[in-house]
Amino acid sequence: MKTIYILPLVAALLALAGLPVAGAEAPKLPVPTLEQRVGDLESYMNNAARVTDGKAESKVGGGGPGHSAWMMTSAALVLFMTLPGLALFYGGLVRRKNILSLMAQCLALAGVVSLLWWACGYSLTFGKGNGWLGGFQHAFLQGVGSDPNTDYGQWVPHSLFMVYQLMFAIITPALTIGAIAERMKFKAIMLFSVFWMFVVYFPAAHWVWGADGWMNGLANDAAKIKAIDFAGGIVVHMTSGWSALALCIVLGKRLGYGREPMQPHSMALCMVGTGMLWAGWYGFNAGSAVAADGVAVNAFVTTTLSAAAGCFTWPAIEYCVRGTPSVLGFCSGAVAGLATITPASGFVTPGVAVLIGIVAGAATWFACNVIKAKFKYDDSLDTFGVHAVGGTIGTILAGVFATTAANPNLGADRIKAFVGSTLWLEQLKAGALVLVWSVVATVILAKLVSALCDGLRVSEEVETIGLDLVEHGEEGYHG
Amino acid sequence: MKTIYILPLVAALLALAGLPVAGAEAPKLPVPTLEQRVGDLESYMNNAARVTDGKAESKVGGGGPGHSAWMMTSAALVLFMTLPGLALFYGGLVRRKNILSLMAQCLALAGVVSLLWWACGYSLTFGKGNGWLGGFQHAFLQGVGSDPNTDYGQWVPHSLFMVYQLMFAIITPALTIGAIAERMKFKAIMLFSVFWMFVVYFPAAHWVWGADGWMNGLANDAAKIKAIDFAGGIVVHMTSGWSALALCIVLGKRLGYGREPMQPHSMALCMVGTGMLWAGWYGFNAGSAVAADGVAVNAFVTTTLSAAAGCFTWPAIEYCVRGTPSVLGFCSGAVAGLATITPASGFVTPGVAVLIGIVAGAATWFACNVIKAKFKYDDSLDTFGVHAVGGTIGTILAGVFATTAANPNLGADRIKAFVGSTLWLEQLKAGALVLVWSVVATVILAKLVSALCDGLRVSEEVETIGLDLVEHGEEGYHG
Amino acid sequence: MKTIYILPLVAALLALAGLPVAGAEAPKLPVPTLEQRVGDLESYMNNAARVTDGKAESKVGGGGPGHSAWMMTSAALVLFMTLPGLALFYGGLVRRKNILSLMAQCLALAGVVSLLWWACGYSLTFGKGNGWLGGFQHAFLQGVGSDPNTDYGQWVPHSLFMVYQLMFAIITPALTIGAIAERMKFKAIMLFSVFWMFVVYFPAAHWVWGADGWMNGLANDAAKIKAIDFAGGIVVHMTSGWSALALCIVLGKRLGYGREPMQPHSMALCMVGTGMLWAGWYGFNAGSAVAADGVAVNAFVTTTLSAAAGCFTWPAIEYCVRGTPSVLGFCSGAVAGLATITPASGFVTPGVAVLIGIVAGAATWFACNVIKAKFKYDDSLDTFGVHAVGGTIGTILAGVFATTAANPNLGADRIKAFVGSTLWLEQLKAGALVLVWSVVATVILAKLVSALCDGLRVSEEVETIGLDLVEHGEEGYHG
Amino acid sequence: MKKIEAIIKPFKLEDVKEALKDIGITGMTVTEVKGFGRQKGHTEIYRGSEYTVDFLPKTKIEVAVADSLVKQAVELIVKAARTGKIGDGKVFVSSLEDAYRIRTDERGDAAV
Amino acid sequence: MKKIEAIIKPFKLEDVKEALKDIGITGMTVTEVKGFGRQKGHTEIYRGSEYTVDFLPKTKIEVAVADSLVKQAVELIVKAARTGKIGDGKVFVSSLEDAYRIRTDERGDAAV
Amino acid sequence: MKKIEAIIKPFKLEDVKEALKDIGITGMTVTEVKGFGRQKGHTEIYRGSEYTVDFLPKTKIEVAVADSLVKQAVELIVKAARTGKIGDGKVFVSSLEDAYRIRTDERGDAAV
Ligand SMILES: Nc1ncnc2c1ncn2[C@@H]1O[C@H](COP(=O)(O)OP(=O)(O)O)[C@@H](O)[C@H]1O
Ligand SMILES: Nc1ncnc2c1ncn2[C@@H]1O[C@H](COP(=O)(O)OP(=O)(O)O)[C@@H](O)[C@H]1O
Ligand SMILES: Nc1ncnc2c1ncn2[C@@H]1O[C@H](COP(=O)(O)OP(=O)(O)O)[C@@H](O)[C@H]1O
Repeated sequence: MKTIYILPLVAALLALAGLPVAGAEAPKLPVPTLEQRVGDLESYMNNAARVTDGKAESKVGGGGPGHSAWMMTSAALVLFMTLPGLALFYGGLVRRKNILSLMAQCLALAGVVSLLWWACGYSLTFGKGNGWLGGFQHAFLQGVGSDPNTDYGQWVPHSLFMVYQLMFAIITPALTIGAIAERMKFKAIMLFSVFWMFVVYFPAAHWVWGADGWMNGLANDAAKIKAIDFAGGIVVHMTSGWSALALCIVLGKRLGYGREPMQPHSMALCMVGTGMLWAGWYGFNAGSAVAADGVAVNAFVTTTLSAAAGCFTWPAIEYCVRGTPSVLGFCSGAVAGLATITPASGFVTPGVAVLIGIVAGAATWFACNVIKAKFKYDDSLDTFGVHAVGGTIGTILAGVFATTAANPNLGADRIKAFVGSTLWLEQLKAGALVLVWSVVATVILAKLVSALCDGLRVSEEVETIGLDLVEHGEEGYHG
Repeated sequence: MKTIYILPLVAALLALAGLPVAGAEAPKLPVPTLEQRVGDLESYMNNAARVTDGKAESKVGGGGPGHSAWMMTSAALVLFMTLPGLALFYGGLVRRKNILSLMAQCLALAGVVSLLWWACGYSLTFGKGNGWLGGFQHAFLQGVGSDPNTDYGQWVPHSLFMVYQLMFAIITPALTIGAIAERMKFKAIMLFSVFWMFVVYFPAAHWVWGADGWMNGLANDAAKIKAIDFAGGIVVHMTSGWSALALCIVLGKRLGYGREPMQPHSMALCMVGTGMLWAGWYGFNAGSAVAADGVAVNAFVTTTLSAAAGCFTWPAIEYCVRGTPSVLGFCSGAVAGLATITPASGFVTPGVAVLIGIVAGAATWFACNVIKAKFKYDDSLDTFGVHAVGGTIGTILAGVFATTAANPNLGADRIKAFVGSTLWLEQLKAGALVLVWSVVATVILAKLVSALCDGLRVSEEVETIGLDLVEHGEEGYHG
Repeated sequence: MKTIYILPLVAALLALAGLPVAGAEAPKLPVPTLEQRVGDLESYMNNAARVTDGKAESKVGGGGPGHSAWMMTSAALVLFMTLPGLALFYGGLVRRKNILSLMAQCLALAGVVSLLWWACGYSLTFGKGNGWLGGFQHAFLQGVGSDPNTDYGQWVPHSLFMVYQLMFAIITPALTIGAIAERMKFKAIMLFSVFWMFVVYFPAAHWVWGADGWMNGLANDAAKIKAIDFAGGIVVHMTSGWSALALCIVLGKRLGYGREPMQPHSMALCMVGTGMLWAGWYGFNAGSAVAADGVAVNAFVTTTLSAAAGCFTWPAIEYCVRGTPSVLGFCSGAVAGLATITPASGFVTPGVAVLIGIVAGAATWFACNVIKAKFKYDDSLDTFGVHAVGGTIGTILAGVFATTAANPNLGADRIKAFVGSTLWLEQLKAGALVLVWSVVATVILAKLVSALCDGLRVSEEVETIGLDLVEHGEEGYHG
Repeated sequence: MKKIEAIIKPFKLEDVKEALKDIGITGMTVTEVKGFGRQKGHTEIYRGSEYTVDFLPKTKIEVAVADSLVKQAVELIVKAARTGKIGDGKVFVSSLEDAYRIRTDERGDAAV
Repeated sequence: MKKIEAIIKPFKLEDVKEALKDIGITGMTVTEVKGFGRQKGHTEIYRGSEYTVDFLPKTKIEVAVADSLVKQAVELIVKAARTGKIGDGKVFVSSLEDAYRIRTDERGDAAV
Repeated sequence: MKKIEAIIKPFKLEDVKEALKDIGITGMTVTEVKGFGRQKGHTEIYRGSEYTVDFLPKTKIEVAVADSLVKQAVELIVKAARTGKIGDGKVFVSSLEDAYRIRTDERGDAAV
């Protein structure tokens, strides 16, 4: 089993052998006219296709500096959301004896998912294949260089788009671990996550975002379901959130759940994580425009307003119900507002964002306080309650409120008939399918991993002592 | 009372009804010449007005990618300053039992101020009205879209400018809470802050920064007082800092102040917050150029040097006076350097920034160590000592040292006669007026809020137990 | 002695006197043609030299917004790496009683190095002089304005390049303090660091990066050694890391080292610091392109992959050797991957980055676990084990794997013959020389400082009580 | 009056508290302590430095009880705290000369 | 020699310390403890999960005093620590067989 | 059976533990405490507010030993914990009426 650690090394060596092969020389295009050259520059400003495309050799190579600047910033922000943002947000909420286990899981996912992404994950997700899965043409990042892949961004280097998307691939499985915190074996989590990337994330992301994805209503003329998902309501929050629910039910409750106190060991750190998530989310949502253009800016604004509205609503409900607005309430509401606006952020107007934020705060409060209490599953850190519920609602509301006023791309022929009409139904279809797929896959994978790892859960003794000490040989704090 | 929570929902719905109405079609302009098109592109590079303005239809719509990239980054950085930067900086300085109260206040302000800003705050501040207050034309962000508002930025979408300024509106009242930490009711703080935004922040920001503000020496030909304030010495630090002083005196000292130990419960977290503030301040100051141009870069440099000089000076004084430079000294000095350079950052040269940083470190050290001890007010976390003192000094020094060498905009006819001459007097006038306004308004609002909330302070028992447990039902740390 | 605090004040005043003197008026160039104007704009897009250079007056002044946006972001990120990133990474690893000492040292270095940089450090490093050291032409930032210094960046203001490089000058000595943590006098550290900047950093950085540096293979035709160092493998990690080894040996082990437990007092905070370092490193590496161009993006990608591979490898080895992958293992591996890719990040392809990350994780694991145990030096926080080992390996591997496919600048006449051939030998020469220089200088300076400060170490009693309380009069945590 | 001191495994605290409540003992004082005994500690390795952590987290309960209750109380504590595994802890009994309730000046058995 | 143990409200520590100083008792050892008694704890709710925190933070003071000082010391402690509200705490007195000052080998009353 | 309570300087814990091990005492309970005594505390100043911290971190060791071992144990502790500087701490001895091992129901000397 331990020999698996040799694999990436071999893969790296193989990849080295396969250094960028110069493709068959393309036919030489004519020199551009001054008019065309100015046109190219204007296209950069407008984040539009080059006017020289197919007509002349563009004098400006690679991406455009302003867009690249924003996208590098965004990629760094999304990485920051996981490390240390989410690690703190989750780590603060568990008991003192388990903080490091959450941190280890976030770090390990960053390491492993990056290597998967490099080897074939990116290719399977964003490479062209069929509606269901991409191909292997970009395995080991072959052909992913500094020229834009115009399927995904007119003025951003292909490799920048790739690495930006990697950050999404890292955070998605990391969200899931919140539901199964404090009791699952590290080894089992890692194995499960690797399988899950192949079975759930790569396919689902391809369906919704792949240039030829069968649910990609925004960019694929041939899409069967005309769904839209700006920054990952379906792809990120629904996949992770619904899988989290399934997994935490399969796994069972924590020892002593409902009987022993399991308060957050450090609400202060949790709040720090929340602030990082909020700030990082600008990279997540506004970055999903793959440009520093008006759509990005609008997403920035809607993200802010929805987060604020969520951050207001959840504690407001607490204030009404029990008299004290809590910091966990503020944090949960903000994250709910952020998760819920995610699929809609680049498609709706600011006023709608406020509405979505309010709905988000109320609905996730209800999920975490009422539904969870009623059905008695142990979603430790409310990945389901916040991300699945928020992502699902956001996905549908994106369908209801999307407007070309917010995003001109919705005016494309392939989708415009749906906008303002039955788009929500497409959203519902896409969401439901991904939901079912995620849940079923999770249950099957959990059984498989359980067989491979001799059970998914740590022993009672380990759970009592804490995962940090036994699984990682360390303690979060000393002295 | 609790029905107030319905209001934002209603407002959101109203705002939805008022979706962007296409304005009366403007008369069609001619197609631009190649010369004009290149001119527009060059204007983007130079952050200048479009050459097509009024002459032809520009081929480049919305903002410019480089400037937008920087401004989105800046907005995210300024949000990050509050969440979690300031929350940590302040939270680390209070006693363990009160850390969450500071965090809750920061989060709540982010939520509430965002909603106010969206509803009418932005419009009242930056909309055109009269010298004293803006109008309602941008209520619910009507007309705040992706086209630049050239009053405030040539190449940045109006909505981006709006959301950037929102981050300032959030952090300003959040600064104030440092002075009244550990003893004021959460409800009273929120109510006070909402009133304060309308009575102090929106007006004062309009006076100094509004296109038609009566103190806006930089941009308004008709300004009565020719004041300049690059990034908020008057608007942010003086309003919050002087209000903080007034409020903490009205409120009275903490129980046991001067008798019981009230050390920072976590200087480590405070230092983390300081680092975040420093990094975020680049968005605050360099972002205030509303472009990624030379003025922004100069502000970036002056900010760094002033912070460094402050960070050197305060502990150097400590070293001379008591032998040990403390981490709180480094942190305080750095923040003092940052606050003090704020109004001057885009107007002065790097050498002056060093001088300002040194003065900042020394003056705020004196305020926090000598003045506070002498007058015995309980400015818990030295909002007055650092921000009011720093902001006031910076405002005046900006008047003394501003130079067109650092900022060509100072060469405009309306202001150039003052620069290098009596500008400091204008600064003094503007500062004094805002100071008086802030203090008087604060005292009146405090009385009003006290009446509404049955007193401003929590009971002695609550103060003894800690605000976290009683006001928020949580504890900062467990186990 | 205390009078030294007067110096910066005087210097500032002097600098004020020397406000930018308008240089001798350059001969007026002709107005550019439309073709040239478009050419300039295209050069901006391509990060190339202006076509108007020497031929016509460019219509676009200063830097270019997209590049400036990215470089300001990068500078902020690198500052963030030190404050609070490194302060947390290191602070979490020491014992509770010493956390503040690490924080104070990071803050003090930020303050002091900035002032040095402003006064003459920048000039000595990047000013033109001879191969060994720059001149004083940019002392007090004279002539460092918003026009690009095309030696270092075509489209980034000179002052932005200067402040970006300042952030490197701050973090380098801050890395060193990890090795001597928990026992060296604050005063001695500061004195040593100031000397070290003059004797090691300014010269070494000039050799490798200065336009006329004698080891600057990339940009200096006359370079004796044709070395390349993208973001500081030699300049940052080798200088600091090897100096750290020398200094910790001179200093001796901590009291009770190897006998008393000295666990990290907060692995949680250490992990937070790691996340900040990782995110900030994008500014460090991708920013070193001094543009938001394809080279920057490639560096972004290689940085990510190497970090991920390191973050995978170190704990994988732990898993094989002792059964439990630790959070410190993940963190160490990630930082090792980041440090090792640094010199190579802008020169190699993504596949190579994975390989480098794996080698980095394995080699630094070996250094920290086996070599340190064997030779029994007390490199408290493994500055040598991670940074020197990583930086050295990265420097050599950069020589082995650098390719024009990743960086077209390697195609320049002065270097292209070496690329893919004996470049690694040049790297070895440069690395070895800097290594020896750093070690020798450190030993001499340590003796000197020891004489000046009456010994380098705090007394046994102070070491027992903790540096925080005695050297800074504070404690990291209370209550 | 006697003082019962019990060193137990931390996660048994709730059980012990409940057990004592059943016989009307509703006052106690609890301290987080570290115990050293037959139960082996664990080893932590940080970058090659190995630390044996001999001391394990334990919880100390102190209860002052009237003489009549001592036997019963000790039995209940032992029962509630037992897991049967090494490291379960100890109970010590010593005598108290006097007790006072600060609030009321009550003294002796009335004070506990 | 006797040992006085007092469980008090944390914010009363300064007062008690000052009171004891007045009669020349300048040595004591203080521990952070958690108390359970008549004083009710509080409830914390985290996303719907309700936790009753029965244990309240208290401070335990231990002072070894010569027999002659016991009465006075107890009285002073009781007075200084009293707020009159529930939860003020207890004072326990027990006997010490011997005491040593580590630094000097002094023994008995001289050592405390 | 006796209970030995020693208040020592924290960094002496390892030494004391080792010393006791040598005479076969392998059980003890350790608490972090704060001590007040002749040893002076320190002053912390935060932005002009000066706090005198009188209480210094100390470690309390509690060991229950059979009567026969008391003398030797105390001597060893005193020796191991001594630095000769002020603040070295105290050792107190008191009598225990009974002891129980929770795991096994053992009682008395057998239990410690
Ligand atoms: N002689 C002693 N004096 C004080 N405390 C003791 C003594 N022996 C054991 N303890 C406490 O009891 C705990 C459990 O003891 P241990 O020997 O590990 O297991 P067991 O109780 O099963 O014999 C120890 O961790 C320590 O706190
Ligand atoms: N029987 C007891 N044994 C040990 N400690 C006790 C006992 N009863 C009370 N205490 C301690 O005294 C504190 C105060 O007791 P409580 O019953 O709340 O109020 P009061 O002191 O006013 O009666 C408790 O929190 C607990 O720490
Ligand atoms: N009367 C006392 N009762 C309980 N603990 C005491 C007493 N006197 C001293 N101590 C403890 O012993 C420690 C050391 O005492 P101190 O007077 O500082 O020095 P020394 O032990 O050298 O006389 C104190 O910090 C305190 O914890």
